[in-house]
Amino acid sequence: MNSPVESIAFARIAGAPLLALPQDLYIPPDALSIFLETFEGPLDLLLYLIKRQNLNILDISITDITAQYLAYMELMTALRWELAADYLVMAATLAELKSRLLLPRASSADEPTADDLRASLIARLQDYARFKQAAIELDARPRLERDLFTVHAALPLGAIQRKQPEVDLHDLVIALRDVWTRVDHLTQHRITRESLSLRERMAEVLNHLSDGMTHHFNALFDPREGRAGVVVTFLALLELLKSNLLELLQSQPFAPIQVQLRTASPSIQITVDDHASA
Amino acid sequence: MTTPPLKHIVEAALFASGTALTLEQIRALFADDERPQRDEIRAVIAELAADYQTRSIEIAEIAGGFRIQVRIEMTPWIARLWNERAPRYSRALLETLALIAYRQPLTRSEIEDMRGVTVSTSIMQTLIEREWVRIIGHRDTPGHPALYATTRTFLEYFGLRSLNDLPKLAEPSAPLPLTLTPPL
Amino acid sequence: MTTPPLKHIVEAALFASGTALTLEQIRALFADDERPQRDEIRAVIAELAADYQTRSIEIAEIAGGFRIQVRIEMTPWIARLWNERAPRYSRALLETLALIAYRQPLTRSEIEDMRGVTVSTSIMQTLIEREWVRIIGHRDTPGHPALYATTRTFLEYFGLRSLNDLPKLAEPSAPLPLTLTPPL
Repeated sequence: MNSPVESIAFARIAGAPLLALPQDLYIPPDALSIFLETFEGPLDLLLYLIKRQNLNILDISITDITAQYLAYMELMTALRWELAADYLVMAATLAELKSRLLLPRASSADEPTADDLRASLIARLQDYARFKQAAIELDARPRLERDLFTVHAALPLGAIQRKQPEVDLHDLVIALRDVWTRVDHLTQHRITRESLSLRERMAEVLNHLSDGMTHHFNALFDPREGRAGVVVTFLALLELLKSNLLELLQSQPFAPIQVQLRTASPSIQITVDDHASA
Repeated sequence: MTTPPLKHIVEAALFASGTALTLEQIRALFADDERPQRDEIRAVIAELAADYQTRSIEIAEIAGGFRIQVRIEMTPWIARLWNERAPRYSRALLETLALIAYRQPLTRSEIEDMRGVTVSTSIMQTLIEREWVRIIGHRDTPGHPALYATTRTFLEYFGLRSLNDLPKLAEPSAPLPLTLTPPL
Repeated sequence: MTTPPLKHIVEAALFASGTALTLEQIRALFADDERPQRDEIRAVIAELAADYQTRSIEIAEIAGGFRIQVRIEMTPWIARLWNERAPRYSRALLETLALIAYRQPLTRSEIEDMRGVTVSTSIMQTLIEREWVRIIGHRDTPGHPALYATTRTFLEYFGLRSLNDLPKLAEPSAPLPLTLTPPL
């Protein structure tokens, strides 16, 4: 099997080459969000892989699709860990299926055969594809607020006293407390501007590299900051690469990646704020 | 004061209500001794629909009832009344909603099985808050998970006469729809 | 698609809005190069008023604007539409109102960011019709979104002398995610 990393190099999204790791770490700025948001889950990713090869679901090669799936997963895992659980289950299913296909076992009546497993995966994919399409059609229907508006004639003044719901201040306070609780809950999973600013991080990275030496790629990340911190640092590196302030070095494939300032320009003076948000 | 014609009362009720009214809801507006038959109401609604042919509005049969709505050709101007974009909904939310609409009633974990991912709490919360989806009972299995189904508001919002009016699902054997992921 | 006649657009706007629209509000629905004169709008409103002579509705001039309202003869029947006990407000509406009260002025999308779910147009309409909330201006950002704030009627209803009288509440411990909320 190809190494996952090598397979990623050939990945394409919407027909455009997406990644060429590790020879060149450049990722188009919107690629990250495409990865984070394009796929609604493992079934969606599988459908995409199948579609990309113009294959009919019924003709898929489990071996190929498993290899590609694992390659994508590797990348997604690196970018957003919380996706991993759902995707891991599928990875396990695929690996199991593949091993059964490769190593026929003595048939046992109560164990599903590789063909059964393959058929059930295909059925799931077909089912998912139908509902994915149904969702697109539902979204396209003319709907209230966006495409259709109902009429509302007013009532003659004073003629009808419409009964209005009563609310007391206490209800309002409770409602607000609910929002605050939710905000608290949500923020734990979010990168907020205040705590982890991308621009601030770009400045820190530049500062870190300002000694002119090469640094280990990994050393730029601080695991204590958690996933959000890693992602922000990663984004900061991409932004800096895009604006030609950094360069990446790698002596040979799979060797540790080194980072240094682009030597020609002592451009640390560039104010990071001038950087247009991509 | 003379009683206005039935047609006027029905029209006024549809104008004032703003949502779809069923024949029974319209009948309930009348005192017992003057209550019209369903067929009479149907007849005046058909007359109104004909009257509106040359106007900016139309009568639509929605969610088992009737409502008056602005013709869709007017949308570009009318949408500016609110000076705000209409809410957009994510694919995850729409897929969840489609599953509930076609497969109801079903539990959250059944939705998750079909989609292959965890359904976020905020999606279920949005669906329930919009009153598109509600809990109609609990499955008689361990944990008694809630069963979700769509509501009349869902039909009204998406302009459906009934659940039978939902677009037919593609055949399982059909080739994969070529629609790629919608642009982000 | 051809542009519908001015009369249709004006009629549709009055029907969809439900509240009085001023001539300027109607003019704002049109692009700069197609914007009608005030007199032209007045003329089509007069035509509409004549059309409605034989219908269940009429055009009323109120507070410097125009609105379509049900004729008073219809009220005995229409009143029964709301015969039942007053409905209760949804949690979504109360949360929206609370956020506006405590965080005003703010835009609809800021409310959506904090609540984590979208806010329907009908909630904003209800709050405005109840005269608890009004638009006090527009934020100077792309799209010029409306800024909402509470009204004097709001203070009176809740028995508050001023907004400072609102019960104090602990703020969320983390900063509010004002920009990074993914669309639902």
